[in-house]
Amino acid sequence: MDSGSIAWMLIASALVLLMTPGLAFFYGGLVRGKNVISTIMYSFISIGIVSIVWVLWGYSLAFGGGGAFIGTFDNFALSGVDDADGQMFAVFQMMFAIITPALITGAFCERFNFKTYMVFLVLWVTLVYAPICHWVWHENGWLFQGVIGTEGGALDFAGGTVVHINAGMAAIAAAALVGRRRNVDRGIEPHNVPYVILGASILWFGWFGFNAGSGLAANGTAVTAFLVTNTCAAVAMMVWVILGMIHGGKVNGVGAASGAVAGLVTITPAAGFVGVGGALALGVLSGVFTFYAVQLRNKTSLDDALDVFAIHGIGGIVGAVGTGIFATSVGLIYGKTDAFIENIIAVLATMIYSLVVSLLILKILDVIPGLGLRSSESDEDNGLDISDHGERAYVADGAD
Amino acid sequence: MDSGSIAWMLIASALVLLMTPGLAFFYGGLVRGKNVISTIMYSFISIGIVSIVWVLWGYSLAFGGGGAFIGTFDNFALSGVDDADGQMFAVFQMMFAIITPALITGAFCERFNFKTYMVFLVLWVTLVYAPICHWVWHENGWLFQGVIGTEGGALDFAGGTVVHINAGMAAIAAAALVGRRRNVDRGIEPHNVPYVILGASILWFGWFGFNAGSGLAANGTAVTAFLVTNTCAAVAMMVWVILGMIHGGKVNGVGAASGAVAGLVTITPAAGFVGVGGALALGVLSGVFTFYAVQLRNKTSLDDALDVFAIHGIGGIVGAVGTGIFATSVGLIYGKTDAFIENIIAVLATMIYSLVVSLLILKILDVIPGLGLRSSESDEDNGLDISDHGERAYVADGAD
Amino acid sequence: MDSGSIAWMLIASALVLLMTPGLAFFYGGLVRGKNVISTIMYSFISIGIVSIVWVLWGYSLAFGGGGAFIGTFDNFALSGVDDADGQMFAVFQMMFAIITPALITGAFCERFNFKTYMVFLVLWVTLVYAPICHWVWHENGWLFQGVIGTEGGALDFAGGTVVHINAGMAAIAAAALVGRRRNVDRGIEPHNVPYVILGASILWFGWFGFNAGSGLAANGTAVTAFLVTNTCAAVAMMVWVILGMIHGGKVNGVGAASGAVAGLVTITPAAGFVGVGGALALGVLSGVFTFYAVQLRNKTSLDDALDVFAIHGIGGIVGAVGTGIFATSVGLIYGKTDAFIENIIAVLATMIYSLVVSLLILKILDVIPGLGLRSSESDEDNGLDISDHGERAYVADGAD
Amino acid sequence: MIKIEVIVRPERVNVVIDAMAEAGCTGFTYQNVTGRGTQEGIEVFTGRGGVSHRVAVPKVCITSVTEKSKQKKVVDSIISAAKSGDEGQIGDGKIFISEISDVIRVRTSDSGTNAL
Amino acid sequence: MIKIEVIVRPERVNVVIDAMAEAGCTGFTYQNVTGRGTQEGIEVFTGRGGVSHRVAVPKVCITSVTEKSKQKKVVDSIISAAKSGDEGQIGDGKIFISEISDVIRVRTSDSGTNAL
Amino acid sequence: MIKIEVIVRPERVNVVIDAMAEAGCTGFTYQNVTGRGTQEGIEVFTGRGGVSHRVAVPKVCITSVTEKSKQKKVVDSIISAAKSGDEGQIGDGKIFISEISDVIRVRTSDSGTNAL
Ligand SMILES: Nc1ncnc2c1ncn2[C@@H]1O[C@H](COP(=O)(O)OP(=O)(O)O)[C@@H](O)[C@H]1O
Ligand SMILES: Nc1ncnc2c1ncn2[C@@H]1O[C@H](COP(=O)(O)OP(=O)(O)O)[C@@H](O)[C@H]1O
Ligand SMILES: Nc1ncnc2c1ncn2[C@@H]1O[C@H](COP(=O)(O)OP(=O)(O)O)[C@@H](O)[C@H]1O
Repeated sequence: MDSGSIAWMLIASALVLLMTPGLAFFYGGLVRGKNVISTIMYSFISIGIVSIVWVLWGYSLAFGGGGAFIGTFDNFALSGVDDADGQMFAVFQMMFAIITPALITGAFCERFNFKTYMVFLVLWVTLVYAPICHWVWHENGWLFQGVIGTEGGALDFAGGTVVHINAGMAAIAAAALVGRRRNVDRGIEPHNVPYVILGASILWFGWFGFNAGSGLAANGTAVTAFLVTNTCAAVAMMVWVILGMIHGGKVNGVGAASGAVAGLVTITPAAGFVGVGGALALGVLSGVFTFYAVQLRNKTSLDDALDVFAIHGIGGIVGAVGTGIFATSVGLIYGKTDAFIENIIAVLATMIYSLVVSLLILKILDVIPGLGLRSSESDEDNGLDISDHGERAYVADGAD
Repeated sequence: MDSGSIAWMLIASALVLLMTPGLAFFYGGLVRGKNVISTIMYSFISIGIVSIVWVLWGYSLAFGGGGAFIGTFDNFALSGVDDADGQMFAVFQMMFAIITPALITGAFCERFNFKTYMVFLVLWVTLVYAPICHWVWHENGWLFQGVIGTEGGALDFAGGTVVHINAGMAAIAAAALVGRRRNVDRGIEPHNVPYVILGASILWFGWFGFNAGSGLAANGTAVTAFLVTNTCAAVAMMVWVILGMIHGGKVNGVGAASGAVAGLVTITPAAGFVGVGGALALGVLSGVFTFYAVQLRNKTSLDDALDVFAIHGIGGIVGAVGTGIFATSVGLIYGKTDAFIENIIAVLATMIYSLVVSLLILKILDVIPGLGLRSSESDEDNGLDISDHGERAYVADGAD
Repeated sequence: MDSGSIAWMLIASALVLLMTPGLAFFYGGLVRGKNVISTIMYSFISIGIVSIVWVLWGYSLAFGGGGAFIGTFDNFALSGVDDADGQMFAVFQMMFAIITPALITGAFCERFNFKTYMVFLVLWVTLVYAPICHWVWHENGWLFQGVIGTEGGALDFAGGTVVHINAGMAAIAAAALVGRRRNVDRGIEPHNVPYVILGASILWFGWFGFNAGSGLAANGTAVTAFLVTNTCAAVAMMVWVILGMIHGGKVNGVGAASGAVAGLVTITPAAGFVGVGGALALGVLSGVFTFYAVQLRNKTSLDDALDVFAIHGIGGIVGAVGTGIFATSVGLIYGKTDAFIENIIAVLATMIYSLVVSLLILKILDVIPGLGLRSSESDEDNGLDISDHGERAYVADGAD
Repeated sequence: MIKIEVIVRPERVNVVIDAMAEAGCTGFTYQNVTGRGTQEGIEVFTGRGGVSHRVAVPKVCITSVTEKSKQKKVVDSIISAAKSGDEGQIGDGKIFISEISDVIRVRTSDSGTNAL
Repeated sequence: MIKIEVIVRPERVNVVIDAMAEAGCTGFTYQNVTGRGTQEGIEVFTGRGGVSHRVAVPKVCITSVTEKSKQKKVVDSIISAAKSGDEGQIGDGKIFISEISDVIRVRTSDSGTNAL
Repeated sequence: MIKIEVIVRPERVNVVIDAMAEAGCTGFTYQNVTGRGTQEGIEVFTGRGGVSHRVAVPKVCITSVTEKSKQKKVVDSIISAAKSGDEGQIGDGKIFISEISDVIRVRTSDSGTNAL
């Protein structure tokens, strides 16, 4: 890597790290005030725990050689990862491993036991994230290699499958097993809309590192990835705004922020492969699919509290399939089918593996004495901030 | 562009994008709590709408060839803008087009109809921003070419005329036409000072991309621009602090933040052209002029709610004229007059065009059935958050 | 510097600037709501004042030639600092000079007279920061040269002594002289935990610029510094979380954030000199030492309100001594003793000089008529936001 | 002396206070509350296009202690200031009157009507 | 008519309001307050592993004005909704009853029990 | 039993509560309010060097229900704790006394003075 690319990858890595606190505020603003510390901490603690897991064995399992399905322990504690290129790649990828499980927490917030969650983080990154990352992004991975053709495998520029679909499926598993929130039927309003927009803005800002950094160089691909990222996010945001106006007559701030995030999710796998036209198309598709996915989910009994599946799962699927359609030269619209099929296989493989193994991990954690998924009723009523963290988010009783 | 410059322009673009949410919080903290979502959304939605307008035709009208006054539609949807340099420039410039109309919203917040505003965004970027941008920054533009001499035209390094004076004049137009807020005479306190300082800090941070990125390269000019940007902002901030202490006896946090923003505005046109000495001088001038401009405006009946004209208009004029005075080698203090005169012409041209066309656009929007500039009395009393966005910013009634 | 390194140093400088508002929110969230503007302003005003001091004479005293103890006035107003490398270095170092005195304010917040503080900033940067900076980082500085050997002096990659130990000792001086807060024994809860985590996150993000920028180039050292910075912070954070669970049974959000900051402090002097193993070891040591330092301080009568000495002083000492132990090739564990001894000398010299001169400055300010360290009782009871700044942080009485 | 407690829509606070001052009230204390009358609650957006039913809504409670003789005048002026349109609307508010046995001004130790 | 003021734990607000509605109350106003009874306060974390003693804790005060005849029924239903477990716990709350001399509905100018 | 409602400057809350406890009050509930007495309001900075007139200012309302017999002692101790200097200042606050017909402790169902 030349110094320009190192400069870009350093800052891109910092940007992706910042996305996790951004997510913390995006999610934190959407919950009730008595659970805001808890919701923020689900994300924040991931920086602590997953950084350690990744440095010790996560990177090695994902990228430390190995076969079609999993890496090795050869790079335990990053031993052997000594040059600038290798360390830079390990650092950049670490930031992805940090945010992915944090995304899941939107499904189970306001009622998930924090201690159990900390154990879940270790297991999930090890058993779900690292393998799928290896499949898709390591040169030996079976999805990277491809299943049907000889021209290489699935196209996932910055993590449509590895990050978003993966998190979206784990979200379904978690929401289903932890059960609905008490009182959710009374209707829960976001307690701090400025935080939601602050979080979405930090996510948008950081996403430039996420997508434009995924080419690992400061070059034309990075510039295009930057441009299409912004374009798709803007379009999906406006689709949400327009659909929100049609259905509710008002320009919902939370809706605009959600649409932007959905657009960012969708362009993620496509960012290095499509142009402005593809970004516009994906933005429209992303907005429509994710908006109605949220409306549909509202009709089910699944309490995926912050609609992780609708936004990240559906948004990611639209992006991954859309990449197979719009990818310059190799997409469906260019008359090629290989990439399209490979991407569908990758989507399905990720969905199944993530759902099944996430369910397994959660089931086991649920029965381990002293852990268990669900907070007690009184802890939930009191709010997890007091119950699990011993803190009140906002103290305003004016005394002293 | 080499990889170092691409790296810098990627992050500079991201920084300038982040300024818009920064502005959202700067403005959002200054208004009453019942209008904070509305005020934040005026800025946030600009990212969605202007990104699309810019990609589709805005860039093309500003930079797609053309004559002295306006570009073409040749680069519609950025067709023909394919290489890294071209796309990078289009992206960087997009971020400027996003924040400029957002600046205006400080003038009319707390009472401007949100739907009308969305239409205004499209029209204003197309009919006001793109032309002035073309005049000043496109090589064929009449102000870029210069009016009086042969040595080139107005000097506007990063947008003193295009961005700040332009927004400041549109602010006057909007504040005048929309009218004074109900109850403004009771005195309105900023509802959240930490947000004001958070916003100002993000603006300062992002402004390094704005100014030091405007040379389009990671080189000595960028470094100097960075240095003088910080210096001028610091000086203007302290001038506001000192004047505030003289007039009120206290160190007003909102005043310090406002002074910093004023200094950042003033150095914008000058950033690539002056040294530390010029930055110190401009900082003092900026602080004094903008501070007293706010005091004077308070005495008028114009309800430019967050003093967009005083800060951005006057601050920009001081900067643009000051560039003609202090610019290394070509400024008045070096005995040259061309740049000084060209800059004064550019200031006047921008002021007149922006004021007239903004007034026209707003007048037309005011009479279109279903639109109209002003929220209804009850919407304004209820707060625009509920009325236009159906949301409450802060929910703290402790239930559930 | 090539363009890649310029790109990196531009953004690294911007990142370090952003740390000061980050600190403002970290500290601001920890105090009571009636002092949040005051606490934020202690940091924010440092950007204004120290930028000016640094540009005028601070840089020159620290880096403008000179002998073993202090620079000169040769580079007054940065005259003679004209090339990109020189200006870049002056800018990057400026950001360090801004944040260091802001760190101290955690010790005396909620009761320190703001006007006195503004004078303190000027004096302290001139008389304490610039000299120590010269000793450690200027090639003529006595600690840079080394005391005992011939192989060069103390190793302080990014400011363990210059920034953190220095601020930590001044914090003791200030807390001791200003005295305990009224009512502190009733127990003071942080008024806004989300701000604490927002601040800590911004600090973490900015610290990548702080540490990975301190090699002044986009190269392998920067990458390693980035990696070990993140690793050490993550480990120290988890040590605090675990110790907090052992002592209190809950995962304290403020504790996690504090642990992260402690880890970032500790890795600062070591960042360019250690590998992943060293970072893991330093993270554990940092977490344990700083956590128990806070507990011990709680048992004393010293009201170092936000534990600046425990976090920055002790964290910095662990880092500086630890650098002597773990530094690749030259540390104690490689059988060398020179670096270890030089670092201990540097730690002691910094501690003594900072404590003594800070005490002197504060003592003098305390007796100057019209200044004085301590706010009046009624100002303190009313809250410094109203008393010193004439503002309320949050206005929510719903009127108008 | 009587205590008049009025629950009104937040956007009416200033108008109602002005009207009460006009009618002779000399002091006021108000605070944000959440309330629910016979009205059935309102529909609110829950962020993402969904609609939810909120039973209680934000209100402001204004308290003023005044002489019993002013009761009718004050109540009438409150009604005209707080009522939405001629017909009034659900959610316009309630006025509660109760007896106060004593009032003391801290500054002067005055009590009874002298302290109002 | 009487005014019933209930101080309860914040997490019980909805349950208590539902119980009161069941027992015949037609309107409610509630707000966040901070309180301290004979309980000695609670221990809270002060951020960094330290423990501090907090004498007052967050509560919610629910106010409902209703007919005097409903007093017993309403009080009983509040007690069963607000009490923690069978034994009750310190901090469960208090109920204060006072007389209200008049109630006026702003919308209709109805007064007395018609306005409830 | 009586209800004592005291409006004080926010910075005096703890001192006043301590004084009331000393004088025999056993429980307290307080909340942030905004108020306006005969004082004419205060001048506040509106952010950017401008000065504006604020008619109402932040206060805290402390409520304590106690035996009627303690009224005088409690009121006296409140006055001495809440008054600024010897002369007192505008804005020092007001005390309102009213009758309470019953008090019930949720935990034990005790009522009357036993519940205080
Ligand atoms: N019986 C009551 N007790 C306490 N508060 C009440 C009562 N009735 C109404 N309120 C308060 O007054 C507010 C306005 O009542 P409103 O909906 O206008 O009553 P109505 O529907 O009877 O006209 C409610 O939100 C509530 O805060
Ligand atoms: N005498 C009183 N006056 C005012 N409020 C009171 C009084 N006693 C209790 N409270 C309020 O009721 C709340 C709950 O009281 P609680 O601790 O349950 O009382 P107890 O310990 O007597 O059972 C307190 O936090 C306080 O807000
Ligand atoms: N008549 C009243 N009714 C309700 N609240 C009052 C009344 N008079 C005063 N207050 C409250 O008491 C607070 C302090 O009053 P203050 O200004 O000290 O009264 P004064 O000027 O008569 O001494 C006011 O801010 C207001 O909240």
